[in-house]
Amino acid sequence: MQMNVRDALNSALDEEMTADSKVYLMGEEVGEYQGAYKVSKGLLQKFGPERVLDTPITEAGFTGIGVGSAFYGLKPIVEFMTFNFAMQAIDHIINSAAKTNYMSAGQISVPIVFRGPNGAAAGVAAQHSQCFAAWYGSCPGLKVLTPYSAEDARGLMKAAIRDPDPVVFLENELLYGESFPVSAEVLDPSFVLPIGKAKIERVGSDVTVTAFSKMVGYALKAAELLEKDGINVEVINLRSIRPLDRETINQSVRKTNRLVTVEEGWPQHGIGAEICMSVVEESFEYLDAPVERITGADVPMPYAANLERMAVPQIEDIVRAVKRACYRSASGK
Amino acid sequence: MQMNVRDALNSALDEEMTADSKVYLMGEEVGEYQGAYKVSKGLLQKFGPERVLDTPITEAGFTGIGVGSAFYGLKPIVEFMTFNFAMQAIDHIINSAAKTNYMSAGQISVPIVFRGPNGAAAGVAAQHSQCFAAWYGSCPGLKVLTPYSAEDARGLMKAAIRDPDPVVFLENELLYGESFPVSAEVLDPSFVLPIGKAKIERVGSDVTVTAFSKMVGYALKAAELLEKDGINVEVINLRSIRPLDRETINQSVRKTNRLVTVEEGWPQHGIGAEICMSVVEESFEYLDAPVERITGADVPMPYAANLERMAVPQIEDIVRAVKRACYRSASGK
Amino acid sequence: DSTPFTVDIAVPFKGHHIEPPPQVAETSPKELMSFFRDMSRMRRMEIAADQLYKSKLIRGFCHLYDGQEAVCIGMEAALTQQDNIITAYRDHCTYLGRGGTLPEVFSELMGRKDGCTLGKGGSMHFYKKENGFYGGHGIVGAQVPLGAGLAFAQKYEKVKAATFALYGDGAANQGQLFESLNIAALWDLPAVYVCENNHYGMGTAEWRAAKSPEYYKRGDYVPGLKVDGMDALAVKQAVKFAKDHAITKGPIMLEMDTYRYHGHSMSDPGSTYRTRDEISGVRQERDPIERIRKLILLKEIATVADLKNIEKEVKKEVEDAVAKAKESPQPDPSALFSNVYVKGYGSRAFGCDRKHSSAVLP
Amino acid sequence: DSTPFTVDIAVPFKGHHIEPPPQVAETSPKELMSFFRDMSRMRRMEIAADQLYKSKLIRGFCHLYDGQEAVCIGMEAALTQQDNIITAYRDHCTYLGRGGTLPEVFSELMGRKDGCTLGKGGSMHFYKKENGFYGGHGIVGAQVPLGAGLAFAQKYEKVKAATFALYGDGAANQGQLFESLNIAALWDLPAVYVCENNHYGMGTAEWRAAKSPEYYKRGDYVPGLKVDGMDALAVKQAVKFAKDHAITKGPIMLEMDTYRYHGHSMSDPGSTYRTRDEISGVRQERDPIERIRKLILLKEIATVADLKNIEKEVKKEVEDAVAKAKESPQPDPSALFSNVYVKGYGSRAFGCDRKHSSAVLP
Ligand SMILES: Cc1ncc(C[n+]2csc(CCOP(=O)(O)OP(=O)(O)O)c2C)c(N)n1
Ligand SMILES: Cc1ncc(C[n+]2csc(CCOP(=O)(O)OP(=O)(O)O)c2C)c(N)n1
Ligand SMILES: [Mg+2]
Ligand SMILES: [Mg+2]
Repeated sequence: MQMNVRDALNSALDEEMTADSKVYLMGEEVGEYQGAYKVSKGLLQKFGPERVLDTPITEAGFTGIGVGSAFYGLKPIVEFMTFNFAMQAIDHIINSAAKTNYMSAGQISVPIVFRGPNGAAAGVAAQHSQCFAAWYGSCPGLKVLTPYSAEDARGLMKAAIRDPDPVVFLENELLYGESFPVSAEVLDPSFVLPIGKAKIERVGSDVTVTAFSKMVGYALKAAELLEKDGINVEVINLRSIRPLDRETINQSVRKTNRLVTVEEGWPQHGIGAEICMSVVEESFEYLDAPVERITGADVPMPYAANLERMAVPQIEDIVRAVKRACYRSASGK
Repeated sequence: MQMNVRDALNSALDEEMTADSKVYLMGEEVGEYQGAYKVSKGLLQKFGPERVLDTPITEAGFTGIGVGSAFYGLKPIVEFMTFNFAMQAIDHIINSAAKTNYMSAGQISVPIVFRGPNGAAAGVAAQHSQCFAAWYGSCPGLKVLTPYSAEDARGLMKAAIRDPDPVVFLENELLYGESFPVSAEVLDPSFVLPIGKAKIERVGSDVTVTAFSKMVGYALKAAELLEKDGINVEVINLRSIRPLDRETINQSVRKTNRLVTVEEGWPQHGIGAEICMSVVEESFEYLDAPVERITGADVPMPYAANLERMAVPQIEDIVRAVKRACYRSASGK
Repeated sequence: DSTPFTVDIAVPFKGHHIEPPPQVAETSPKELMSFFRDMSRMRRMEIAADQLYKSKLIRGFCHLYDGQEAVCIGMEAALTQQDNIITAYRDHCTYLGRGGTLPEVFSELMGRKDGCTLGKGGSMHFYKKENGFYGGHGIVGAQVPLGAGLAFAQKYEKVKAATFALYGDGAANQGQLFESLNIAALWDLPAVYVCENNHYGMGTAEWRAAKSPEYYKRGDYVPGLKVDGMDALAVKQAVKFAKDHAITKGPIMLEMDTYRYHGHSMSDPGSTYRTRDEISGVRQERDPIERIRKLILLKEIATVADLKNIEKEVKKEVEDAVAKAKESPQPDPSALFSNVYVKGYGSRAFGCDRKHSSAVLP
Repeated sequence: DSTPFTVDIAVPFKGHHIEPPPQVAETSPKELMSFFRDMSRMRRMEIAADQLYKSKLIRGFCHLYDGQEAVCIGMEAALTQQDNIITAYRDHCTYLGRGGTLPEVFSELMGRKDGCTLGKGGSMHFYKKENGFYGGHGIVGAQVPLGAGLAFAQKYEKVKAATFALYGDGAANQGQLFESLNIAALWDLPAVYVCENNHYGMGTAEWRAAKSPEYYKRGDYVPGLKVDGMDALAVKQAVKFAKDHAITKGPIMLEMDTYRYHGHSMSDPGSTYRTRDEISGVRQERDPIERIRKLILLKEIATVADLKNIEKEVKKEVEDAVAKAKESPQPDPSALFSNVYVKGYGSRAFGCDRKHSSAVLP
């Protein structure tokens, strides 16, 4: 069976709202409009306006309300139309949600999910294209999930809603319509994925490529191309940016001895940098070549199609970096 | 001569406001109260209420006003009482200030300085202790400066105010009262430091330690202790997080072959990770030991003195990490 | 013919903590003819943008202004370019009103080199600083404190002019609006807060987003005025009044009662949350261009045929501009790295694969 | 003796879009005696905190509530612990009012294991969830939407109770307050917005921070009530009224006219932006404890000596609590890594030197 990411998310929301009456959804246009990207389609009709709430365009206000209701014991899902707009509410995500369980020594937990599209879409320019994975991923108290496939979307969303801590759930607009094969197990209402575990999407022996969200697909395509050149790529879908599955990454690199990281966000202080550091910390002696990183270009996102294409990673960038990592011999180090 | 960091900042503000009538200062308590930490002492009296403006406690509002006035051509200095509160205004710092020159293809530049204490103070707990160097440092369009000494504070503040782009200027409350020797050159009104250049605070041959802000002092003290153990440490004061002076760092590591990074912020996606990645990218073959990082603990800041001490880097942490980096032989790699 | 005459304003102004201006506007045959031509050009431009979007020459978001033209035109009639305007993402017509050209608009929309930001900003980010237009902002509400900041700068520089910050009915609930209004009022800034109430924020009707959708009163302690935003002359009269108030007394809020014909942006058909009758009712009874056409005919300033001719002319202008824009090349790849900073100090900006693409920033 | 009787409230309530409640409060000898005892205890506690701070046993920020006790006490008299309270950093007395104990307060202030958050939160972050106290927040304004969220949850769970969100006159200008109020009003949330107007936000007098310092009117379209916040019975009456309003009709705003005797926090002498005369004037004429003392004596509920005795008793209580707290050990080092998450999934949290210190999070 095939399922697209939108339906995967929608079904996960539906099932968890069915299973737990404390779960509710709020955000701009999530109700009557059925979601700006239709992720919440049908939920208002099914669960009613007490549990699917259209909000005004006031992110700080409604995010604070969501967090406050989680203090009380509800399990809100707060949709940001995109994560760019969550910057208006980031103080509540960090200071009110992430830190409260710690500050209160466990007295007040904050079971909340912040979700919405993150990073670049197509042609939406600088203010609508930022990737926030690294920012949120730096904050203790938050969990940060980045689904790629329909399986990821379903399993991680269900895990996020059930999780007792604040979860930042970073979707990707360009993946909503993408379809993936799903097993019966994945479709079962009991299906859930573990938080903090990466998935080896493709087993390989020559080089490890880490990616998350949309870039997993690019990495897999690059791996296919590289196969023809005789390079056998292991692709790791990170799934969880925080906790980061350092173990899976390091194990893979200890096997392949080479690492290329891929992300759409800006490079400085990014996911690639952290993964490189982690491998240097834990597996330095296994590295046969410098770690390579592919990232979004270090510029605000331009609108023009040709510039935009240069500003987001392409399959050819991954191919080139992998080749650099592989053709460099261990002794050349 | 000795000068403390507070006076260094104050004199820099004073001189640049004297030199350029477009420069003005706004923020909470900067005027009549003379600054929450007295950095703006005397400026209201000297420049009057048109150029030193007390604002209500509405960071989003006054930051937006500051940025708008910079669009027009003024040169605002926006003080945040601490950078924790700037999260309420971060959308303006990123979306309105950092991206506008790019989005407008150079039509609208944004000559503004955002300044205030960043990171941990003493005993102020989780909501008042966050380091934002990595977040802001990840954003193209921003420059991010982190002074350590009085010389840094004066030279970088004057550079920031004269700079035509948005500058995030991260001070440290615990350094305000610290005194440093300053030369006549530093005290001259024409003194200015280059943006994007690190300073080698201490020349050494065995290991490179990078640090910024308060941690430079710790690194220097650790270096003294290590000297006794026969380890000759080179200490780099980063000064500028963005642009990051990759050249100086890599040159140093190519000489010492060992690297320890120090920062007060959280580890994941931090400054240390970026520096490690940069050295792996550019100087991999020179590294004789894994890069070590000392960071703030990966937890929200606790209040209790003993826990807080464990949550911020101590000199002994640096000493320990340096020893690990040095006692590990190149062949053990 | 610029002989002035007066026209009664049909819909009464409503004041909040202020005496509304006289219910009459001064105009001239010349002005009315320019209103007609300029609004017709805007209307055509937006329709052309719709078509270009549908043929996939415009990407991403694209928010059209047709229906709301009188706000822009009436405002420009009362202002000079010393006054500043700042608005949200629905900015094509505002740009034109401030002296931008059709080829720049279409080139930008298609991401071409001759666009108003060389293709870098796209639909939502138009600017014309030299004529006092400061964008073109994508984050709902953000332009409002930015506008107050422009007003601050005018006051600081002792320029006797005002800033008009435009925002929608959806944006009207944003906290930063209230924060900046308080400051503007404390500091007597020459800031005019202009709510373009087109009655929907995306798919949300005003009353579902605001407990009090009387936007001209939402400044609370700041005076406000409700204006028929479909009547360019009413807008002109109100804006003149507001500018004067702002310069002499400080901030004031205008609510422009207006309507957008198109959906919110191109992915919104614009018909799920409102009836087709509602839309056609506004078109028939309140259309800002038709109102001016009627007035011109009534006053016998021009004939039906003259006006049809003008419409043909602007149609041609628009077609030519589209054709010209289509010829415009994509921006040079080097533009990827330009304008990140004004001053880059020789630092390096990196492409996606930094070992393959990077640039030194001068 | 809990025989009820009524007392006239001296300072008239002022209503905004609402008819104020009767200018009279019901009380009893027992209640007045408990008011006296509880407020005296709070006063002593804050003075002791001041001393502990000066002897460097308390670090960082420490915001004292003396002067404002009547707000807390009067509020508690009208509420149950099904009602929620949330406030800012000036939270010691609120915690006590919600059933916290003195040793917990002092232990927390000194960062000890027996503190209300085991020493992790410190002065600004007290909580007592089981009694409906949700903190203790350090970011100005943030507690207000959080409070609206608590009210949302009460309504969602069909609990017939209200949430009281307290904020200062400085915080009253925060945009998130207006954003959340609009939502609270749209959704009829049982939220009471309580502005504790102590007339200064740090060193800034109310009128320098707010164009309109009539805080009970700042809800604009939401009703409001101004209350003498130095009179516990006025507060009680107003809170009763507001709770009922909130549960049946939705949000309402209370302005409590009050005063803080201490500086803003310990680094502020509190005397540069206001005169000593102003402070001593309030102490002499409006002190909330003295008001209750007078009433008790007037009604002959107790004698001067009885009251002095109570003051001695609470002084002793406070001293004992301080002594006890001083004995409390520092938290266990393992607390560094606890409570980062409820569920850590076996992930690892790192100390400053990760190769030296880290923990597996269960
Ligand atoms: C802070 C923020 N939240 C959400 C959005 C997404 N968004 C863009 S326009 C819009 C509706 C705005 O409506 P309104 O203010 O009435 O202006 P109009 O589009 O009607 O001109 C929304 C929700 C955004 N751009 N910024
Ligand atoms: C968003 C934010 N900005 C600034 C501060 C620093 N600060 C803490 S308390 C305070 C004054 C608040 O005054 P008010 O709201 O009147 O409350 P009061 O202290 O008088 O009880 C300020 C500016 C903060 N904590 N949060
Ligand atoms: Mg609208
Ligand atoms: Mg106050």
